[in-house]
Amino acid sequence: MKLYRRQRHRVLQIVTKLIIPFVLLFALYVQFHGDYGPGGGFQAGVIFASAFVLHGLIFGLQRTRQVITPSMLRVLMALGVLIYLGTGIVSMLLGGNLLDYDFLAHDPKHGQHWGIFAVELGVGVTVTAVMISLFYSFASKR
Amino acid sequence: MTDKPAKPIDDKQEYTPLAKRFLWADSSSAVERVIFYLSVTCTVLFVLDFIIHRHAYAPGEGIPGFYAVVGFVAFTLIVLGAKQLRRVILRNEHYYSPFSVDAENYPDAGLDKQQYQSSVDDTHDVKREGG
Amino acid sequence: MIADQLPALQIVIPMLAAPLCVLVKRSNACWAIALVANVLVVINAFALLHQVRTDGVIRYALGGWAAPTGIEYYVDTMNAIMLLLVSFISCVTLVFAYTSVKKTVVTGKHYLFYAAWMLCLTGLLGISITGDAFNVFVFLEISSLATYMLLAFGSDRRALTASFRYLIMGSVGASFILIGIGFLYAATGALNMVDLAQRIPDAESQRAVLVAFSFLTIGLMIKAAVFPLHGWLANAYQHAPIAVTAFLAGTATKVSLYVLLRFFFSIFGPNYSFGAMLLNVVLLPAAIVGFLLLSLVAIFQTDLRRMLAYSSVAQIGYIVAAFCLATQSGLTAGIVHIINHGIIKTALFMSVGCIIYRVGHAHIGSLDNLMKKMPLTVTAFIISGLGLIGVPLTVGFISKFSLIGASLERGWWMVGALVLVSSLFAIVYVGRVVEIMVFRSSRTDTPEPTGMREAPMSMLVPMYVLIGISLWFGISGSTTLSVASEAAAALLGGYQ
Amino acid sequence: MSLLAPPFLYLLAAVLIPVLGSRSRALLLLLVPVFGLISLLSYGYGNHLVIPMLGFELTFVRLDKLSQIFGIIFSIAAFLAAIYAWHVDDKIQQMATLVYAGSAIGGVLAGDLITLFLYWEATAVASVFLIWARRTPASYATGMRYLIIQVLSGVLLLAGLLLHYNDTGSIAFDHLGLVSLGTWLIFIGFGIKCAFPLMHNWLQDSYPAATVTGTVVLSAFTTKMAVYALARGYAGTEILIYIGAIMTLFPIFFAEIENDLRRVLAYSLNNQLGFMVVGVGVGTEMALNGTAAHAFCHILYKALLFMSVGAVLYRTGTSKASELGGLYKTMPVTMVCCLVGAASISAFPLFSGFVSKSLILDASVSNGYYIVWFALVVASAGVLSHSGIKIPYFTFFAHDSGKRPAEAPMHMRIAMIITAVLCVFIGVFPGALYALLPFEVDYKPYTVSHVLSQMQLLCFALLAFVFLMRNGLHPPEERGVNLDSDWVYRKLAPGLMPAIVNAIASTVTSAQSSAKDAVVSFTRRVAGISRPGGILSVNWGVNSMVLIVTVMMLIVLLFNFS
Repeated sequence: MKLYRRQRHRVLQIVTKLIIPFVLLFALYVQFHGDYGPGGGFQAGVIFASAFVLHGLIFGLQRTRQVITPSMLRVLMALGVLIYLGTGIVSMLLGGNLLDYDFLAHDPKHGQHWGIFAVELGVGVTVTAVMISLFYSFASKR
Repeated sequence: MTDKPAKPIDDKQEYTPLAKRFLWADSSSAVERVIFYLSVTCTVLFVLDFIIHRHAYAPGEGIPGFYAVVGFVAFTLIVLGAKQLRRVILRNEHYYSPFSVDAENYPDAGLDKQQYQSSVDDTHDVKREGG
Repeated sequence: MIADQLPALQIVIPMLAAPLCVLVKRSNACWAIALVANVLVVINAFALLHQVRTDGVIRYALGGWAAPTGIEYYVDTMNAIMLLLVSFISCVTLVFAYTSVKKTVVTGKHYLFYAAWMLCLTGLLGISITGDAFNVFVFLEISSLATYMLLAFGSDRRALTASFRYLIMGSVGASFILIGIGFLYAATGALNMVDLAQRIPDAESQRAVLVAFSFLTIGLMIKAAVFPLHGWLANAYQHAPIAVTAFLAGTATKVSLYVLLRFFFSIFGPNYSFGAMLLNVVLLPAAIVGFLLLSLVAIFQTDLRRMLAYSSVAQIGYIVAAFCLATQSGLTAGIVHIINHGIIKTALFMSVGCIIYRVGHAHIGSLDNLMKKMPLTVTAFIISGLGLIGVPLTVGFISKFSLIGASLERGWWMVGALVLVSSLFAIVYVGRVVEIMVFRSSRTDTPEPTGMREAPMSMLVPMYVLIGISLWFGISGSTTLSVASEAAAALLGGYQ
Repeated sequence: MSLLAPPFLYLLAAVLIPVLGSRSRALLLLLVPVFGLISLLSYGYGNHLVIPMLGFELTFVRLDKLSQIFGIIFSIAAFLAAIYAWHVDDKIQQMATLVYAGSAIGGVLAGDLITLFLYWEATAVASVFLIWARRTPASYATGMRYLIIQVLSGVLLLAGLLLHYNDTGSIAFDHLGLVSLGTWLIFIGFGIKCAFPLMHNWLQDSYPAATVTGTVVLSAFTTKMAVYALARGYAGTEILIYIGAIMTLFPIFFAEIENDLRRVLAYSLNNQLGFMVVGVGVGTEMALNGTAAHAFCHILYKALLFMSVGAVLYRTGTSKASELGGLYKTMPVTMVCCLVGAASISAFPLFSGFVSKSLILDASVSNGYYIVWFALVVASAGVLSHSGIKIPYFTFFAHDSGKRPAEAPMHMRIAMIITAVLCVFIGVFPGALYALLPFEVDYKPYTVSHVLSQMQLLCFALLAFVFLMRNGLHPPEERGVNLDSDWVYRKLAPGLMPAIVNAIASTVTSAQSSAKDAVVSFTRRVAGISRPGGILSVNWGVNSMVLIVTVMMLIVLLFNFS
C-alpha cells in the first residue's frame, strides 16, 4: 500500500489524537488541584503545552500553528499576566494589600481559595503560552 | 596669500592730514634732528640733576646722574642680554606647530583687510583683499 | 486608602502596562499606554518620597503576610529617591523615544519594544522597592531580560552581539548574586532584608556568610559595571537604540549601585563590610583606577556614544569611591552623584540621540560645525557636558564638591586629588567634542547633507526638561544634598 | 532686584544673546556694562545678596573700596571692549565676553571663597571661547592648554578652600596669609591666574591666539582678578615682593626678542603684573593703593595697546613685527593712540602709568626694600624698551613694509580714542583716580625731583636705544618661536625625554636601544591602549570578561579570607 506523506505516521497520529485530551485533562487537574495538593500553574502550564508540542511533533508545525496561532499565544501570554495582576488589584480594591486573598470573599479561608485559584490560572495560561511559543520558535526553520 | 598690493598707493599728497605730520620719519635728516634734540634734552636733564636737589630715599639715589646712568645702562644691558637669550631660545616658527598659532595666519574670516585709498574716494571703492 | 497602597501601585502600574501593550499592538497606542503608566508611576514615586520624608519608613506586606514570612516592600528615603529617579528618567526618555523609535525599530515590533520597556521599568522599580533579598534577584532578572531584548532592538547588527555579551555577563552577575543570597539564606535562614540585618551579626563568623559576601561583591560589581568588570557596557550602550541607551545609562547601573548600598550598608553594615571585610581594599582601587583610566580611554574614542559610555564607567568609579569612604558625607556624595549623573548622562545621550536622528551617526570627527545646523541640540550637549566636567553651577560641581569634601574629611587626600585629575581628563574629552561641533568649520571635500535641521520638538523638549532640572539642582544644590544626606543617614543607621 | 546685581546682569544678558539680532547684540554688549556700573554704584558699602547655597551662606556682593575700584575698572573695560568689538557678529564671542566680564566682576565682588571659586571657574570656561573663536586647529590646541591650566588653578583654589574650611570652619574671603596647607594651595591657585614666574606661560601662549577683539577682553580681567584676590587675601605677604620683582624683570628679556606683537604685549602684561604683586607684597596702605591704581591704569593702557595692535592685525592680517613697519602713513590715528598707550605704560609724566607706578616704587623704597626697588627701576627702563619703543616703532615706523592698510574702522578708532583720552586724563588729573583708591591718599606724583628722575631715566633709555640702533646692536625682528618654560610641557614632556634617555643610553651603550624604545613607546602606549582597538577600549570578548570576573573573585576571596 502506497502511503501518502501525511499518512505515514497514521498509527502515531491516531494514538496521539487519543492521548491529547487526556493530557489536557491531566493538566487541568494539576491546575485546579494545585491549591490542595501538589501542582499549580507552572506544572499545569507545562503539561498543557506538552499536548501541543506532541501535536506539533506528530502532525507538523504547520497544523499546530493553525490550531493555536502565534498571535493568539501572544494574547494568552498577556492575558495570563493580566489575570494574575487583576487578582492582586481586585484584592487591593476590596481593601486589602496587593494579592491579599483574605478580602476576596466574606470568609478569609474562601478568599484564600479563590485567590490562589485565580492567580494559578493566570500563571498557567502564561506558562502554556510561553512554552508553546518557545517550541514554535525553536522548531521553526528560520 | 600676499598682503602686498600690486602697486602701493604711495602718493604722499593723499595721506590724511594727521599722517602728513609724521612724514619726517622717512627723512634721515629730520630723524637726525630729532636725535639731536633728544641729546640736548638729555644733557639738560643731566645738568639739572646737579642744580636741583632731588629727594633721595634709597642709598645712592641721591648721586647726581643716578637715573641717567641706570636708564642708559639698564636699557643697553636688557637689549644685549635679550640678544644673547635669543641665541639660546630662538627656534623655527614651526617648532610647536600644528599646536601653536605662531606658524599660521590669522583666519581671514575674522579680519577685514583693506588697502588704503585716498580719503577723497568713497569707501565703497575700497579694494578688499582675502576674505 | 490609596495612600496605603502606593508601594504596590509603584510596581503594579508598569507591570500592567506591559501586557496591555502586547494586547493593543498598535504602535502609538502602546506608546500612549506606556506613557500614561509612566506618568502615574512618577506621581506615585513622588508621593512616596513625600510620605517617607514626613511619616518615616513604609513597610508594605504583600498578600498581607507579615514581614519575616512574606515578601515585603520596604521604602525609606534612599529607595524613594531611587524610585523617583528611575521612574522620572524613564518617563522623559519615553517621551523622547516616540520619534526616535519610529526610525530605528522595525515597525511591526513597536508594541514589543514598549512592553519590554515597561517590564524593564517594573524590574528596576521592583529592585529598588523590595525589602526581600530573593525578590531583588527576581526583579533583577525581570529587568535584565527586558534589557537584553531592548538592546537587541538596535538597528545595527552588532546590537545582537552586544546584547548577547550583556546577556552572558548579566547572567553571570545575576547568578553570583543568587549564589550570594542562597548562602546567606543557608547561614541565617532569612531572606527578608531587615531580618537578615538582625541575624547576620550572630552568623558573621560562618564561612557561608563570608562566601556570600564575596559572591555578592562580584555580582554587584558586574551589574553596576565597576571598573574591571565593565566590559559589557560600552558595546551595549553603543549599539542599542539611543532612547534605550539614554534610559539605561540613567537607571540600570544606578539601581545596581543602590543594591550594592543596600547589601553592604543596610544588611551587612558598614562596620562589617568596610571593617572586617576590607571591602574598600577591593572596591576603592577598582573605583580609582576606573575613573582615571576610563576617563583617559574616553578621550580617545571616535564614537560619541562609546565616549559617553566610558565616561559613565568613570563616573560610576566616583560613586563607588564615595561609597568606600563609608562615612555620612561620603555616602551623601555618592547618592547625590547617582542622582546628578543619572540626569546629566541621560541628557547627554538624548542629545546624541538627536544628532543620530538627524546626522545618522555619532562619529565625533565628522560632526564638524554642527552648531550651525542644530544649535539647540549642541547647546544641550555643552550644558550637560559642563555638568559632566563639574563646572560650578552645574550638578556635576555639587557632586564633585561634596565628594572631595568627604574625602578630605575622611583624611584620604589622594582620592580627592585623583578625582580632580580625572576631571581634567573630562575637560579634554568634552572639550574636544565641543570644539569640533562649535568651532571646526565643515570640511570642504564632503558634500553638505542638505536639509539638515534641528531635531524634532518631541526630542528636544524632554532633553531640555532634564537640563532645566540639572541646572536647578546645580544652582540650588541644597535640595538634592539634604535629601541625599537623609538617605545616607538612613543607610548608616541600619534598619529600625 | 537682586537679578540686577552686576554679575547677574551680565549673565542674564548673556542668556539673551542667542535670541537677539546682530545689531541689538552689539548694543546689548555696550549697554550692559553701563547698567552694571550704575547697579554697582547703587550699592552701599557692606555685604549684600547673601544667599544660602550648597549649605553655606554665600555673599554675592561684598562692596568696599577695594572691590569697588576693581568693579568700576572692569565695567569700563567691558564697555570699551564692546565699542571696539562693535563689528563682531559672532554669538559665541559675544556670549563669552559677557559671561567672562560678568564673572570677573562677580569674582571681585565675592564675599566668600566659594563664590569666588564659582566665578573663578566661570572666567576660565567663558574666556577659552574667545580663543577657540579664532577657529583654527592651533587655537583649539592653545585653548585646551589654557583651559586646563585655568581649571587647574580653580581646582587648587577648591582644594585649598576645602582644607581651609576644615581648618577654620570659615569660608570668609578676608585676609588669609600663608598659614596652612589650605592657604598655600589657594595662594598657588591665585598665583597661576596671576601668572607667577614659571606659571606664566598660559598668558603668552594664549593671548596671541585669541581673536582680534578677544585679546582685548582677555587682557583686562583674568590676571587683574587674581591681583585683586591676592590683595584681598595675601596683602603684606613678604614672598610676594620677591615674586613680583622677578616677574617685573624676566619677561622684559622675552618681550624684547619676541616677534609677535601681541605676545610682546602679553610679556609686558606679565611685567606690569609684577609691579602690582610687589605692591601687594609690601602691603602697606600706600602700596595697596599703588596696586589698585596701577591695575586701574594698566587695564586701560594695556587694552589700548592691544586695541591698536589688534587694529593693525585686523587690517593687515598679521601682528608680527617682522612683517610690519611704516604703517603710520595710512593708520595715523591708530599710531597716535598706540603712542599714548606706549607713553602711559612707560610712565612718562602726564600719562597714567606715571601716577600709579610711582606709588608702588615709593612704597617699596620707603619700606626699605632697596634691592626690589632697584629691580623695579631697571624694569621701568625695560618697559620702555619693549612696550614704549618696540611696539610703536616697529609697527608704525622702522623700515617700510610696503603695506598700506586702511585706517582702523570707525568704532575701533572711537574705542581707542576714548581709552587714550582716559589715559591722559588720569595722567594729568591723578586726583580723580586717587579718590577711588581703597585708602586715604597723601601723595603728590608731580614733584620736581620725581619728574626729573623719571625723565632722566626715560630719556637716557631712549638715548641708549638710539645708540644701539646706530651701532646695529639692537636685535632685528625675526620670525620664529621663542622658548619659554612652557617648553617643558609642550616639547619635553610630549617628546618625553627620548633625548635624555638617548644621552644616558649612549653612555651605557648596552642599554641603549631597549631603554630608549621603552621610554619613547611609553607615551604612545598610553594612547595606544586607550584608542579604539586598544586593549582598554576594544570589545572585550565573553571569554576575557569571564576571566576577569574569575580573577576578581579570587582577589576578593583572598582579601575576605585573609
